[in-house]
Amino acid sequence: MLEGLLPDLEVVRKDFPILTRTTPGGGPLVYLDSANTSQKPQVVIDTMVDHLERHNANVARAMHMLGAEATEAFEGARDKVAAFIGAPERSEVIFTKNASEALNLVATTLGWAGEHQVGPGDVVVTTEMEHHSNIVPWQMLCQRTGAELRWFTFDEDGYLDLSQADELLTERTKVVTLTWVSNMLGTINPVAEITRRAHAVGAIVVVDASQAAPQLPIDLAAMAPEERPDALVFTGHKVVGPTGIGVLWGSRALLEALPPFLGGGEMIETVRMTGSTYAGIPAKFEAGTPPIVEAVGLGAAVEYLSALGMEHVHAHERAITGYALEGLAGVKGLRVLGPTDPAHRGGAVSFELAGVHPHDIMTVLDTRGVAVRAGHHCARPAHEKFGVQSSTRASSYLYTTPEEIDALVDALEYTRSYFRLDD
Amino acid sequence: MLEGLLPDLEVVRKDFPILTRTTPGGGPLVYLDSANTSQKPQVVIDTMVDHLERHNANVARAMHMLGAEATEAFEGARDKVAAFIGAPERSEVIFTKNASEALNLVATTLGWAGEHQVGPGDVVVTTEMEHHSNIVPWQMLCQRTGAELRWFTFDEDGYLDLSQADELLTERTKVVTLTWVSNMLGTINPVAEITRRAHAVGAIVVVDASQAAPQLPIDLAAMAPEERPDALVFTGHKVVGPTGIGVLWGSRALLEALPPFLGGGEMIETVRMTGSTYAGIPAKFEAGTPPIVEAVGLGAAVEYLSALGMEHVHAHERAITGYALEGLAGVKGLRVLGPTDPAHRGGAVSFELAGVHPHDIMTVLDTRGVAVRAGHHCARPAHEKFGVQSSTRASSYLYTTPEEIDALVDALEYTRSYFRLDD
Amino acid sequence: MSSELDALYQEIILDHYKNPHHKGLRDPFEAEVHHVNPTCGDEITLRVHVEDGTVADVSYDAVGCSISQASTSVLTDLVIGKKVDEALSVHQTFLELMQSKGTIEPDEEVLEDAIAFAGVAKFPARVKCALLAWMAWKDATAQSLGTLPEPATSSQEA
Amino acid sequence: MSSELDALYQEIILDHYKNPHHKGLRDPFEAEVHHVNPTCGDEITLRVHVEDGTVADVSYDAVGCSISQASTSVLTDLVIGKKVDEALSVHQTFLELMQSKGTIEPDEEVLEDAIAFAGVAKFPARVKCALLAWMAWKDATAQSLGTLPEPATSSQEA
Ligand SMILES: Cc1ncc(COP(=O)(O)O)c(C=O)c1O
Ligand SMILES: Cc1ncc(COP(=O)(O)O)c(C=O)c1O
Repeated sequence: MLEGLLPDLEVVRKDFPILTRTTPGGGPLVYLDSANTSQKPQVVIDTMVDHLERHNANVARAMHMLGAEATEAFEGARDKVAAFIGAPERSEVIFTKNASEALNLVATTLGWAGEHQVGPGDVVVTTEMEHHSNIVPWQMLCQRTGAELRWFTFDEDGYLDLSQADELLTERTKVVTLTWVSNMLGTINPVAEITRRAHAVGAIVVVDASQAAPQLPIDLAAMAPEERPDALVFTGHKVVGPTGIGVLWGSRALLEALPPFLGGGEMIETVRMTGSTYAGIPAKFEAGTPPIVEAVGLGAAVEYLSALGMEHVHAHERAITGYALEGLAGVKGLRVLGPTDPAHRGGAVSFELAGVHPHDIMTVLDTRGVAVRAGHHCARPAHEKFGVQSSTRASSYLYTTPEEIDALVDALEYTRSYFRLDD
Repeated sequence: MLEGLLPDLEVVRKDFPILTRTTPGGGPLVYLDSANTSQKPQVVIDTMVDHLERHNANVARAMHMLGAEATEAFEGARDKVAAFIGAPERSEVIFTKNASEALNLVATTLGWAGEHQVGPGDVVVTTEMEHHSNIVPWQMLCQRTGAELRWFTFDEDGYLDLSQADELLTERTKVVTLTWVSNMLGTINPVAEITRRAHAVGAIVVVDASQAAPQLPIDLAAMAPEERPDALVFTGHKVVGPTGIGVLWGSRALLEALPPFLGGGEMIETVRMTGSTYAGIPAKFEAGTPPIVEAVGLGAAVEYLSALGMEHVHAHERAITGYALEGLAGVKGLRVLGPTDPAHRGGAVSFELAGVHPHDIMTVLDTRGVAVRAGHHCARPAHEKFGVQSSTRASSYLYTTPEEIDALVDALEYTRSYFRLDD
Repeated sequence: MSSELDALYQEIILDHYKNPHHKGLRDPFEAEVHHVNPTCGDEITLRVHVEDGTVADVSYDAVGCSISQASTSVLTDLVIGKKVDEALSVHQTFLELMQSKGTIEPDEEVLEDAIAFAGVAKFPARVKCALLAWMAWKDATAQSLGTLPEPATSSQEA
Repeated sequence: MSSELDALYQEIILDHYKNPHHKGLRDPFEAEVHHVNPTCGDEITLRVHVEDGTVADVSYDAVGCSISQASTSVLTDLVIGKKVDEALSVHQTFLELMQSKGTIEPDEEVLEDAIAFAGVAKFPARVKCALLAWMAWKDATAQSLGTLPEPATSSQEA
């Protein structure tokens, strides 16, 4: 057996009801699109059902029996999420609707009056391997404020070119934002080092942990303060939680300095027609009825991951990814876009297969029950860098088995023969 | 029996699992906090579970079997919501995280460069009976742009003072926003008339239908164009759907004229590091992974309501509210804040009880299993108008029985005796 | 049912509610704060006067429910005249009692009339009511001593 | 399994994919549009030349999968030389076929080679691929006639 796999993998798989689905032809479903969204264990679904069937009420404002139960469940979820990422304070955990909203929250409010307001001549630094959700909000910020967007490029192996740091990180640099783990290349970026260098020039650091939170143990409190980002976001549906919820962790200092984003119920202290005052964090950034049952589900999700142990989940991902990289290397005409060393990457593996368009690969694989993603994976600039429009991406997770990787490789061989690539 | 009640009310109640909950003392739960959040029928919960257990995948971008199923379920939900409000076009239905985000989406983007950009000297008109979520976003817009916020006041019976219309609606007025049904006073406002007058001066009209959508049949396509608002919002959790989802309906003309709100995955056409182009509606306003399972649940919810028939739900609300107003009138020292004619109001009834603070009323009622809300109900300005800090609010819904209203009245009598108000 | 209520609405609480002690805003004072319970709108304006390390006066103007009003009155009884350190330690004891969900047996030696609030700890929704004045007092005291204000007070004008 | 695939990848489709007709951008033209399938990034730039109510030319530059490339080629075969009205009616027929989920039997009289796309209708995720060029052509045609552009093209520069 492959070293590093989760012990009891077959038992773990039983936690995920969808894995028993079959294709129309009756074959097993091989779900290799977990970087897009992860599947949900029964305990997450059951916890949400129990909440809806027995404890549903609005939170904070509802003070009766159900209201108290719902509030406890919701705020309990905040504690669980805070523990999951080692947040220095529970109030620093803000619930958003997804990672994209969390990134927009920071990018938009940085454009408004406040201590950190970005203005003409300021520089915002990102990277060329970001998800669109960590590019477009900053383009919009720069467009609205007259700031300049600059970016780290990456080399042909998929690693950021840190030699640009001196040029990119200057006293004009107000914000540095980057993904911890690339959703297309898989690359794990040196977040601590970049944060330290960005802090040295006085910039705020925003980390997109959408792909890191599902795979890597994160302990913010344990990071050296100068290496700890000022904000970090992730999304519920990629950490075996539901859609409709994301997380913005921000240091108290940053969150208190930013102006509020959305106005409305819950984020206020006092409202008068002539003007309002705002609540402290986290309420300040949670206008309106929050994603209650989603938070409860996310709480169950991160507890599930913690019970497995994020070190073990990470080891599993590394083992499966290593196995996949080996298998893919044997497919003629296949080129992996991104690092080929499993120690420096996450579980999303994008590739090209000479002579077949990714869409067509996806369809052939799908008819064999192998679910992968074809397209630009919301990372068009990274594709452009390789001179391609799109790629095929297989992405594993804690429930992926080596046999599923074998099925992927077989299906790719079948694709080659179906399109007669060797004729 | 009371005229207008839903036929088969006892059968309908069986659809809502939470209604079988009892208090710690073993008594029945009397949930009269539906204006805060509604309870969920089994079919909504089951539909969500089925989606999570069998069809979960990301949408649009995932093109494999599960991706196609999830996309069909998600876009099918958009069709259902469009049908529920009679939207002229399905693409005009945007999914947000709640009503508050929908209102902020419009208010924030109106402050950015575009055809309708609000600027210094412009006037934004709201009312004094709005939910905080329809006040604060406009205060923030005015503060950021230098526009002026003005408002309709209301009289002591809780009706808007339309005599102010000439003064408030001038060629300086860029936006008029109002709630269709007040969540505190219960008042149903003359949306069509105000819209017509606002349109006559060239203003955009934004209607907060958070309390209207659960109670009134809405058919946008059937409204005369000059009386049809330009945007209308509501929230999933008040129409027997889940939390984590809200709806912004906007006319195509308005939505195409507004700049995008959040940037990221799904809302783009092409992304380059140097600049991006955006998708058409609805994608343009749906950055990131949308609330997928929430949309699916909301679709089941509005189908459930449509199967009951919104005219019947409305008749039920009116009957129960009439019965409640009668019952409350018999409680000594009780004053209803808002219209007392059930024909002109929704089912939220706020009141004061001389000599007992709303918190204390709420607690006494809660120990008797009667769940009501105490506080300002996110409508502090409306309370200020009455010279009070807070009130108690009982709010019924389609599952409320006359016996539950009796239990409310009994519990209020008990409160009076517990606090020895007649001593 | 009413025994549950009686545990909450102890006579001591109702007495303080009807006849609050130390009510009103007085001079001199070193710090004044305004706290709100955003859930329900209860408000308090509270002043502290510290002299030679002793809580010389706590004065206030407040609107709210029986629990919040009574707890304000009890607070002033307990802290006025004590050394600031001592008073802060009483504050801590009260806070722990309130957050105990009813699992802590209150110490009458330390808490005096405030032991009547033990029942409140079993009503999670009302704990905020009982704590409103206490949080305001701690905040004002920190300000008067020139130490950092409590996070909860950071509010901004719109 | 492969019969399912064969229904999709008909020989006609693979032929057009390998040897696309009317490829390249040509003059003269009255309208040029650029359409993108944002899901996957497939792109097309398409020009139309209309003369005396007839589709005189359709030229294009496109990147994408076999389905999108083949359907572009088939589209040009079908519409070039037809009266605009007639071509639009073919467009409508093709659109209905694609949205039918496989329930419509295609009419070879009208659709000619395009009947090969009947199998695509059973692959909901690929319908957008088959329609990319068709939507672009309709949009360009509307623009060339001075009628309103299709909603789907409304994009803004960031
Ligand atoms: C009239 C009204 N508007 C807006 C809202 C806000 O809805 P949400 O909290 O779901 O954003 C509510 C309910 O809370 C409401 O009653
Ligand atoms: C690296 C990265 N950032 C951001 C996102 C956006 O997450 P969401 O779509 O949940 O907002 C994703 C996933 O889609 C991602 O992989």
